[in-house]
Amino acid sequence: MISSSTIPLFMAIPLGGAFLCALLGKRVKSAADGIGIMAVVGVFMLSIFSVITLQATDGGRLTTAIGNWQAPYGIQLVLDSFTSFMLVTVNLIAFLVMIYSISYMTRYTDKWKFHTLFLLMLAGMNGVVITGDLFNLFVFLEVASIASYALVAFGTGKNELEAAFKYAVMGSMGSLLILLGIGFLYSYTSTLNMADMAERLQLLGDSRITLTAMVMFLMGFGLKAAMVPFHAWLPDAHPSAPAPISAMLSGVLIKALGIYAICRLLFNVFGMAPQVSSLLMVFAAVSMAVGAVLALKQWDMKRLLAYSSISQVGYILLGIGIGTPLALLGALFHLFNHAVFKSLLFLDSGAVEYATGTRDLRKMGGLSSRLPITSGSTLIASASVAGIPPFAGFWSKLIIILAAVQAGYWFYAAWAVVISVITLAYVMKITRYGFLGRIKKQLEVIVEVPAFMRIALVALALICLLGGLLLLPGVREGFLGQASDVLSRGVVTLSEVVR
Amino acid sequence: MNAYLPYVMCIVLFCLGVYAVLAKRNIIKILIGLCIAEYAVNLFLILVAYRVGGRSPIFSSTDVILPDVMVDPLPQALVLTAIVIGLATTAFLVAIAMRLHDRFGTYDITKIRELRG
Amino acid sequence: MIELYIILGMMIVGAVIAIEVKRLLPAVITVGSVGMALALSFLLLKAPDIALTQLVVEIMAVVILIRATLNKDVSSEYYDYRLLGGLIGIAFLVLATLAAMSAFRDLPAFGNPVMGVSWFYPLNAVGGSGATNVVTSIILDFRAYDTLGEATVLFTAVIGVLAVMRPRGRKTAEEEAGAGDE
Amino acid sequence: MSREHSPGMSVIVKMVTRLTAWVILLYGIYIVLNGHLTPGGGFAGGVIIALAFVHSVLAFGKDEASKIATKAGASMVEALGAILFIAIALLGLSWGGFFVNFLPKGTPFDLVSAGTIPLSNIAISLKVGAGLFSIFLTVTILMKSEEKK
Repeated sequence: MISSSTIPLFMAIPLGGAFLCALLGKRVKSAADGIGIMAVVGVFMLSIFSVITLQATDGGRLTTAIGNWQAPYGIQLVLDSFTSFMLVTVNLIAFLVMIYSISYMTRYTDKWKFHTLFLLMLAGMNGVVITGDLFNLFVFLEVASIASYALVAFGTGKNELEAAFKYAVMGSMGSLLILLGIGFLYSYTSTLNMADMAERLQLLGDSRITLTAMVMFLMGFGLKAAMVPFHAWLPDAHPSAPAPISAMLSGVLIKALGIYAICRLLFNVFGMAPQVSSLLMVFAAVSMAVGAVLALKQWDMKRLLAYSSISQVGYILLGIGIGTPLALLGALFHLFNHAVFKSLLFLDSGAVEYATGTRDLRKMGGLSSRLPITSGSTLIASASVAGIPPFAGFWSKLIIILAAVQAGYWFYAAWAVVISVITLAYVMKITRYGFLGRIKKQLEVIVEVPAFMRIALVALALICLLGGLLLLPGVREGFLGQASDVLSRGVVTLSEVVR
Repeated sequence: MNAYLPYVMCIVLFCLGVYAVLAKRNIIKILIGLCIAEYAVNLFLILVAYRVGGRSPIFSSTDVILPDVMVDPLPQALVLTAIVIGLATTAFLVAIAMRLHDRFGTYDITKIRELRG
Repeated sequence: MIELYIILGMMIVGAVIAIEVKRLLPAVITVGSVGMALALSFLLLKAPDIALTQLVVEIMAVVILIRATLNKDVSSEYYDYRLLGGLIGIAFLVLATLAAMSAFRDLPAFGNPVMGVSWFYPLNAVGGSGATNVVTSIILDFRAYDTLGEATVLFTAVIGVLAVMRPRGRKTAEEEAGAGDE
Repeated sequence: MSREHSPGMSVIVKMVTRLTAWVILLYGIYIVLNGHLTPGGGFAGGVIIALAFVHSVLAFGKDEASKIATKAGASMVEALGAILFIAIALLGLSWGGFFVNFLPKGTPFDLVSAGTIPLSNIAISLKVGAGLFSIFLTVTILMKSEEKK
């Protein structure tokens, strides 16, 4: 189904969709919706096929050289299991969010601009994930970032603009740090292809340049992933965006731009060094605690969820920091689960806002009687965040904690358990104040959200319920196992990639 | 140390930009800081590419230029991309800044935070 | 290379002035002049393509920035610092300079690039792509995919500016034809 | 509207602009077309072309200038440039891959040489020029609406 020459399509389909949206969307009313759905369905199908194709490919890797200029001279696109795992995650969420936003975005003016920017963001994320070239990664990271800045400000209200400005300034700072890191690495290794760079770095040995570049990448990509010292933009930006975009930002953008890039560089280019992994674990532990504790204090539902994202990203980073195959499996599984349940929760908060006009938990209450589907899916997602068995979130957290114990990091294991208790507390806050109890007088007139939004909510809730099945033997090896293998196998050199 | 002096000056420029972004209250000053930091990064890449006594990476029809005396052309291509990306970011940020002024009537970021409530 | 050092020094001085001057219009014009000095230094560093692009891009950026400062609170008479941010900024400045100074010793010395990969481009520019300008041959042939991304960035910025500049973001209740209460 | 009350700058500026805008435009086109031979190319040339229009908008005022260059026209040209560039990339697929330089290379130093590179340069210059010009127009229009308030 997928051959190596079709790899550029992952980026080209959403990009072409965006151009078409910009051309036709203004003139033909419903064109934007149609083009958006078609483009997203197209890439989603392709990414499913890519997983299947990679099972049958020996070496587990497909590559293509753009313009027939072989790596390291030209740009090389690499599709391996980790890439296709990310592609499935990103495009699954994008597909469901796109369905949701058909109804939701009717509240906003100029829908075609939303669709164009959404598709550009998707093209940027897919472009980051499929590339094998460091500078190309930076370019597509900028595409996705600028689209996301604009989408945060899409409501053009006071809060939106302020949040978008903060996000854009910090994000640009992060991008500049990444570019500076690329400059350092280029000057040292004199190549941009990641596999070639890995090979040359091994020959050159450790040096202060590698360390400096690594620190810059940690700061830059950590900023995109909202790791704790650099998280300040997230609690403003994610709640201010329209709900589908909050779901995309929290669900996949911070992972595709931040965590994916960190993983790829640390494991496959630099090779994980013990100092870096312990640094990463410290950052992760702080992220988990700060996010969870601050989430407890919030009354704004979306803001609470945004802080929760910081905390959950901490879990993923903890798994990556531990670095054993089991921990990586857990981290990637948690990444997938977090993408599903956090986007579901954000979509739910959007549905609540759509129905009631408020995000303040104090003004809600008893919504389960009026919004059965929204509240049902919220309960499922909350249970998954809190790590209640048998929901998917339980299994991934369990794996991370087990891996910490196995690797001898007793402190971090205990820490993760403590934080998951706090997680349970803030999740209870949403369900207790928002959905359970007696309904308020003025909320009795509300009705359930339109059909498109319900479809997306139900589908995501089903994935939350059934996500644990990905761990079954036979399924696990094909999807998660292979993806984490790419990381745990360590540095990938050019000779392996080209063969 | 002299061999690295341009790099050091470049990093000083970058830090000045970062300082302005972190320390200034006026939005336009923050944008200026970003511009300066971006200049520094572009400059760094071009400094990396320079070769003592090198020629520009352009062949001439009247003059024989051997490929091995040219400066490194690859970072120049990267910087070309980076400059345009920087312009796009700056233009977008200016648009947001003007909308902020439209809504809040000031460029002072702390006042904007207070007004936002 | 003394002229390079002079220009770099002038850029640093210009940057300090641009950051510290009280009024916004002079600040923007000064940053423009820093950009022009940057273009000049690119020319000295044998990068005429970049110098040209930097020059015209700088003009564009300054025009847009000046539009943003016209008729606005031009003089920033209030206390123009965020204390915490300022301290972090100074700390960053000192630390980064020190760290960079130690890291630079591992870099190849200024003026001696390694060119591990990029020897390929001058050798193959004329034969491979037919362009005599090696930089153009890289951005439009060897690494054209980057250029597609770059054009996309600009396109994104255009759509983003259009989206941000919409007079109203949300529809009013009437426009929405009675779907909920906004 | 009589000449004295027309928006924009003074008559001297307008007279000079009538000449210089064309010169700048011509220079931009030169830079674009010679991008594969001399310094410059699609980006620099595109920005210069955009600056020629910006120059005339600044001198004549928005209303006068919108007779020749509108936002709708700009977005049209931008889309045209994008589609041309994508088409060049996709046409390469039939010669073996995305972005393959499929046209004959010609003799070096000729204006028509280097295969698809001059075409890509033109596509990019259209895209960059129109894109930047529409950013400029959007930013300017907000200014006008603000002043009215």
